[in-house]
Amino acid sequence: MTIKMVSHADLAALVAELIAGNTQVIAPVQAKENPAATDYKQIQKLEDATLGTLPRRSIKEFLFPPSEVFLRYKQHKGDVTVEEASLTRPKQVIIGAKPCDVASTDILDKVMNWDYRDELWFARREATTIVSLLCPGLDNNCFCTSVGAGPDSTSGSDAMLIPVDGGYLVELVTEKGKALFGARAKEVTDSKLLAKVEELRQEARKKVEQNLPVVPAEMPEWLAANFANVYWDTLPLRCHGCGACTFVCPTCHCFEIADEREDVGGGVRRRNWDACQTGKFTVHTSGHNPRNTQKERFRQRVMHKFSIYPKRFGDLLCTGCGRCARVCPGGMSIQEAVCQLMEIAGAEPQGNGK
Amino acid sequence: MSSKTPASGTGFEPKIIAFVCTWCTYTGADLAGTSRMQMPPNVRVVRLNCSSRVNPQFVMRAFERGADGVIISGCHPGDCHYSTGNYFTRRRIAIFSELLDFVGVDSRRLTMSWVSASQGGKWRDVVSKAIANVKELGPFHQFSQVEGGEQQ
Amino acid sequence: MSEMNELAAKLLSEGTVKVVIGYEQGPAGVRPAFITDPAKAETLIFDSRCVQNLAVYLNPRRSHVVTLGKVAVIVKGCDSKAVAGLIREYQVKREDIVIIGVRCGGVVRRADMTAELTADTVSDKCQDCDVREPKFCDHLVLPLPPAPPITTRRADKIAELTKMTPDERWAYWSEQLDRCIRCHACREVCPLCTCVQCIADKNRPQWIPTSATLQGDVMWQITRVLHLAGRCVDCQECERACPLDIPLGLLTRYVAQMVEKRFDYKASDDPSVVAPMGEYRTDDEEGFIL
Amino acid sequence: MNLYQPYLMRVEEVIDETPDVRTLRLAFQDPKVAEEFTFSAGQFGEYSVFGEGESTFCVASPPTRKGFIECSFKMTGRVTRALRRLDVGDTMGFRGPYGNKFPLDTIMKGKNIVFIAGGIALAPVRCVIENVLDLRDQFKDVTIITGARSVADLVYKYKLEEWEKRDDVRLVACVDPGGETPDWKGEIGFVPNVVKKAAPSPVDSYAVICGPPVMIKYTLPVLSELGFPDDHIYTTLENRMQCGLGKCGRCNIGDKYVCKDGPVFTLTQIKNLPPEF
Repeated sequence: MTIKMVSHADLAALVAELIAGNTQVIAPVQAKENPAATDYKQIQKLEDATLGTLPRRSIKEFLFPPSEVFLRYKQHKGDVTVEEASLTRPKQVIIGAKPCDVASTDILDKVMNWDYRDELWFARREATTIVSLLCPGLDNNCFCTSVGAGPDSTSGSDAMLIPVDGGYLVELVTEKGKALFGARAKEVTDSKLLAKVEELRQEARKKVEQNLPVVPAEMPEWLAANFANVYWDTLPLRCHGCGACTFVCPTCHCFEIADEREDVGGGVRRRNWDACQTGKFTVHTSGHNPRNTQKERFRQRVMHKFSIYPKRFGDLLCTGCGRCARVCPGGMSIQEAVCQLMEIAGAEPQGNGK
Repeated sequence: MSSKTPASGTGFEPKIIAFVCTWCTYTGADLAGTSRMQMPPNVRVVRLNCSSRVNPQFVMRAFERGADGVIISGCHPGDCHYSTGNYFTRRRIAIFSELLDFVGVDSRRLTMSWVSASQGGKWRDVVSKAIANVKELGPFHQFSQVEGGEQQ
Repeated sequence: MSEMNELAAKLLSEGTVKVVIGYEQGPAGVRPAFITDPAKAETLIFDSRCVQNLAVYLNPRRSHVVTLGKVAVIVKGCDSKAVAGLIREYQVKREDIVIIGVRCGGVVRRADMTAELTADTVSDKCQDCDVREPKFCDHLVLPLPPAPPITTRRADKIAELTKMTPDERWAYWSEQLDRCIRCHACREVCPLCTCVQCIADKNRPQWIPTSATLQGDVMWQITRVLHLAGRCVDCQECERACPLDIPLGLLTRYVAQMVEKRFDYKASDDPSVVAPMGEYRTDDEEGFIL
Repeated sequence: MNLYQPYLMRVEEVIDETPDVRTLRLAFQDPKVAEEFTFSAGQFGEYSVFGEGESTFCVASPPTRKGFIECSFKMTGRVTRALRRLDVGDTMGFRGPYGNKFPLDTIMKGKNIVFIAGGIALAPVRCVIENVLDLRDQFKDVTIITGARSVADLVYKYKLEEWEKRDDVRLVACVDPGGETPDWKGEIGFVPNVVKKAAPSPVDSYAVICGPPVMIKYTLPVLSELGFPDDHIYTTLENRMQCGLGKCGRCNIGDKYVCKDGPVFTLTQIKNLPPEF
């Protein structure tokens, strides 16, 4: 673990230098219409950023945009010419990302590189350097420590900033991170600072840990064996099926592929974010829908995050950012669901629905 | 997106889509043609059974795909071939036009008129008025913007 | 226990209804509750945080709620208009539901706020409220709280927008709507979005692109708001549900005002009143028509 | 070339199977791809019409016949309607092959094979049948039972004739009662009953069954009755798919992704899945 020091002025200079070098710099920026909210946005100087807040949307949109072009085509009668989406992406640096957001990138790498490698994702991944910011723990919707991440986790980060007097300590995690800071990262002269870092980390963890115990390793198997648990009947009654939770989730990655005509004889094929909470997600052309009611759809969301994904790829598909609970118009909370599931997990399995 | 000349130049020839009912306005427009009335060629006519067939989506799609103005025209109130269709059109388009205006589309881009089968002259006037309005406003590009979510 | 809890318990234990839909304290603020056990009726609460419109759960699209059996629903005045709207449009039968009206002194903007009502926290919808004491209900409970504080936030914003030039308005709305991620939460929480298949979900023809491009976002919102013209009950759920705080309420409110101005119609809590876009008068104003 | 980039295909031939089912024979526009392209029986692909979208079907032609692929589709949605508007010489897109395959070269090799298909589901089965017939000496008895609602709805009539003529194939074609024509020579009855009557031997046999859910539902008990063990019965699952690559997240049933772990499953596997298909 390399921890160095970077002053405020140096960080601002770094941002200025990056922008001058045509690198897009992205950071949380206060929303115009709602001073309490922030969004990850391109900034022109460091002062534009409001570091430390949890933006409304996660950083996933900079690696996996809501609407991404696969190809453009031109058509003349029966002939078609196709222009493929470019895989060269402009360099971008994300500064002040929340550790829970950043943790999703490593998790998603696995599904994006499962047999088939999604070059569109990895092109953006490689062009991106992520500098996260130690999170002090926000509110009782946070549960990152329960799902393998944490307010001080560097998973997915190239470097992590830790605010201290006079600037930031910076933990350089990857070569990319080291290269980004270069000589601007100075040796830490004050050894007390390092102790202080440990203290900050512990404090943050402690704050979040109160919200939810750690999800046990048996959870994926238990869930799979409890597909038909009566709990699923009562849980999603208040769910509206809107999918807002999936759209703000840093780990939800389901998409649809859609063609749109732009002009006579031309158009575009895109992938757009899609949500398992809507009925049309799984409906067959015949009208048959394997997940026909909200019960099945909500169960799918919990299952995908806490059973299907971990069984396949090892990681829980959740970083505990709590956005889903914050935006839910029906007052649903996946944290609460997991908590209740953990409580009943001691009881007899109720079968897989057969 | 289709490229257009800027509004300031005299070269701007707006594209206008007209949704007309087949019973009155289309026949009226036909009359204008057979009477050899001089009309600017900016209007493309889409014939529908009734003006109440005009779904707001038609208008928005027209704007999206490069129209600078839209005309909706049907029979005079009381003359609808389907008795009451145009009364509903009147209510619907009134609200639609207010909403478009509120979102930032100048309401002069959307012209609505009643033109009967015998009013070839009126059709010419409606078309000229619509073209004059849109020429004054300049090209319309708002609805064909895609920026934002797309990063390419 | 308030009379609301007692009534809910009574309805459930007598078997009049199978479920009472009301409000409860959730992990983060107030949220909808589905009470099936009379003993649990005491968990129902009602205060100024109960902003949700529960009429949405009567919407037949909520198939998982319909299967529970006969429903009693707790409604504020504004929500009772939505119930009336559903009955007006034959989505719900009056005899299939029990309506418990609560007298309301205004609600806050978000369910996770504190209960204290100030000009800053009070919901925009309460400013134009004319039914603080619901008339369209089977039971009316709880005393009438004092009137909500006055704010002109929404009226000011609409006035400000109408004063702008169209280009300025477009600049405003394109910035707002550009944030849209097309999650369609605005549709799902709308008690009156009753279409079994929404036009946004249809692809033959694909009127509304699914891409979260500005084009698709504008098309979607204009379509949605137009579909609600003369039907919207101004419950502002769309605006509350929007995860990106797009001021959708301004659109619906503006259209409602236009409907009132032109057709002299205000959202009504009487199911027998005909909605304005479904009827006409021969003398409707037509100054805008050439 | 990124993952989602389709090969450009030229429509070589258009065959109308029934009033609403059509087969397209497609050739790769790039000769190099045509040379290199291989797949296995049971795999599927994403067929696309530019401007309309992508749709998932199996490859209906066998992997043993190279240089082209065929797909059969029923006109139902947006893409299939657009596919139907294509004419010979037109360009469309195809990406694939995706998914697993029937174990013809391992488990099924040297065994009796019983094919059961209903309606347009003969398309995925046809790929396997022709693959088996092209390698006829590697298999023992081949039985084909196929049915449709009516004679007009029978797909691949020319293939049925061809198989009928072969003496190393037992073909049982049937139509639902009421669907027959005066000159119909095959069986009349629902597929489950016809299977019962035809009573293929379960000894050293594997069954491949595809069809509408209701047909599958009533045919499986018949097969069990005849003595076919669950793991000798193969079928394909059709969940809605978009990417075919295990990314887009909609085709999963429990922790199985139909597009990667499927579409070919044994009945044993299916019985272990949660009921979400």
